[in-house]
Amino acid sequence: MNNFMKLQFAAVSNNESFARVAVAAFVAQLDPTVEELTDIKTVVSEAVTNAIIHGYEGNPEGVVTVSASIINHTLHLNIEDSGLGIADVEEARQPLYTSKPEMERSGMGFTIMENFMDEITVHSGVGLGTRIQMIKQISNDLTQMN
Amino acid sequence: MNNFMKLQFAAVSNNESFARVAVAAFVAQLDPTVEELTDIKTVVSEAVTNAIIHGYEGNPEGVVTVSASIINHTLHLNIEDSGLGIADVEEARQPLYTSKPEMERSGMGFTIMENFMDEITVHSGVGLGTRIQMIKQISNDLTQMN
Amino acid sequence: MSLKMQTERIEHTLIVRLQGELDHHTAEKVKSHLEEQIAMNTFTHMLINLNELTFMDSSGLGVLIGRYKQIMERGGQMVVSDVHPSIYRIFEMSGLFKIISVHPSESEALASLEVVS
Amino acid sequence: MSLKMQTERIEHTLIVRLQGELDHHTAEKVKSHLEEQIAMNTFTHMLINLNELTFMDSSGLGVLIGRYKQIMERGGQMVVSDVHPSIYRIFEMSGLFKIISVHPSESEALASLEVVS
Ligand SMILES: Nc1ncnc2c1ncn2[C@@H]1O[C@H](COP(=O)(O)OP(=O)(O)O)[C@@H](O)[C@H]1O
Ligand SMILES: Nc1ncnc2c1ncn2[C@@H]1O[C@H](COP(=O)(O)OP(=O)(O)O)[C@@H](O)[C@H]1O
Repeated sequence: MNNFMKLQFAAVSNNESFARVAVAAFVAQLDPTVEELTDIKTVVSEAVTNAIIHGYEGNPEGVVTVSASIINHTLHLNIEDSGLGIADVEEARQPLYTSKPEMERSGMGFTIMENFMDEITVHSGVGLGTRIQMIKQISNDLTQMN
Repeated sequence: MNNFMKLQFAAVSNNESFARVAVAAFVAQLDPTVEELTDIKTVVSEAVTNAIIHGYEGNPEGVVTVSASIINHTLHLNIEDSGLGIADVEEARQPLYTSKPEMERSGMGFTIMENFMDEITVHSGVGLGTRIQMIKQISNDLTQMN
Repeated sequence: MSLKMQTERIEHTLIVRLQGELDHHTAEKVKSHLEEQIAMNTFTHMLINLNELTFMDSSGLGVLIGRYKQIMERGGQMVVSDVHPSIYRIFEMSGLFKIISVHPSESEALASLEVVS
Repeated sequence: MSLKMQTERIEHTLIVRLQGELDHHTAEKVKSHLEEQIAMNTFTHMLINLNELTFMDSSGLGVLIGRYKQIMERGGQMVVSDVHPSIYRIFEMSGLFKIISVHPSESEALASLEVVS
């Protein structure tokens, strides 16, 4: 069972929950466990929030793109912005590192993405925007095959 | 409060419920009534199903695009495909008219869209695909303004 | 995936209880399952209980009308019960009420049929 | 929109019950509301009950840590109760357990505080 979707929306915080629900509804066709679904929603929330806060620094003109494809029982999830980009990706990925402590950011976004997904690749550069590619295998319940 | 989103996905029937949920989650920010939300879900279901069945005739390579924008308390909803198109739009919009009676289509899709939305415009032509533009005012509950 | 179906035979009637969302995707399943029942069984009437149907669009109308025709052919009647307001409006628009009678509850719908047969 | 907050004062403790989804969008509201309470009131400790919190991401961690710091500054303690498994994992990853103690229920969390003061 293969499928794909691509979602674009304005970089406003209202759309964080919208993006979570949309991705969860798309992934539902794989019959994920509740835990898998929560992991995916959390990861979407982290990356979309980062695009809004860090990528576009709150500029509502920014556009966030979330794309997802299902290949057999694997979810490929991409979340990207064409905002400011990240100068030092390795530093950014450190647990507790945040460039915006004054906004009460915890610096745990990347750590959560790494823990909840099987693979994550970060493409970013100053002025080039940021693209987060993630992969997660969804448990294959054999009784549910169709 | 203004906002927009654009959603693209493979023309497979699995995505009908996905499209409904995604649009409903986007519209939720307007605090619609349950009835308004059901109307919108139904209309999305009608137009997306038509794109899949009639526009692409079941070809899963087809791509359906759903875009929605919120301008004040008005929802602008566009659903389009680049499939076969409609030769005679006026005939297609007649209640009970269907070109696929053998598939148990009821011919009520356009009638439902017309009834559940405030305005509908159909752009279509043979070989040009189909774009349905719809508008609906969402009741403005003054106690919920933020 | 998001539609469940339960059937029960009472005297001359097959009761079909639909639960979940009835759209083009799930309509296929409902159609083939009910056609199988119609082919195999000797019941006369069909009662469709929509109490737990949370969503239905015009693809649902198509399946209902399709079954209505098959049941009519064998001289039976088709009735529907427990129609939610949102689905009621679609029934109204399509003129379905002219051919399929709607009852507030399953027991009332059943009573209407058992009087007939 | 999708987050509700209820507060209750018991002795030296402000109990905060969160309901719904705590993300960046709703965190703003929680932060400003709790900062107001901290500025106005004379309570010492804060107890956050997460029993009805259905979703939380790292923006939620940020609000909790921010309030923890303010409560520490006035010599109080912050405790949390009723943490769902999915949120528990995020707490674990961040090392939050080292600074904020977690209790299975609101009453146990409250008891732990009232012993302190
Ligand atoms: N989309 C993005 N665009 C620009 N910078 C980003 C983006 N995502 C993350 N960053 C940078 O990486 C840092 C760490 O991100 P993260 O681990 O999610 O923590 P937090 O969002 O709490 O700061 C951010 O503080 C920011 O500097
Ligand atoms: N996206 C589309 N592409 C091509 N033809 C379409 C499309 N949407 C509708 N049509 C045509 O219009 C007719 C009426 O549509 P509708 O009222 O939704 O009824 P139904 O889908 O039950 O046939 C269809 O039978 C089809 O011929």
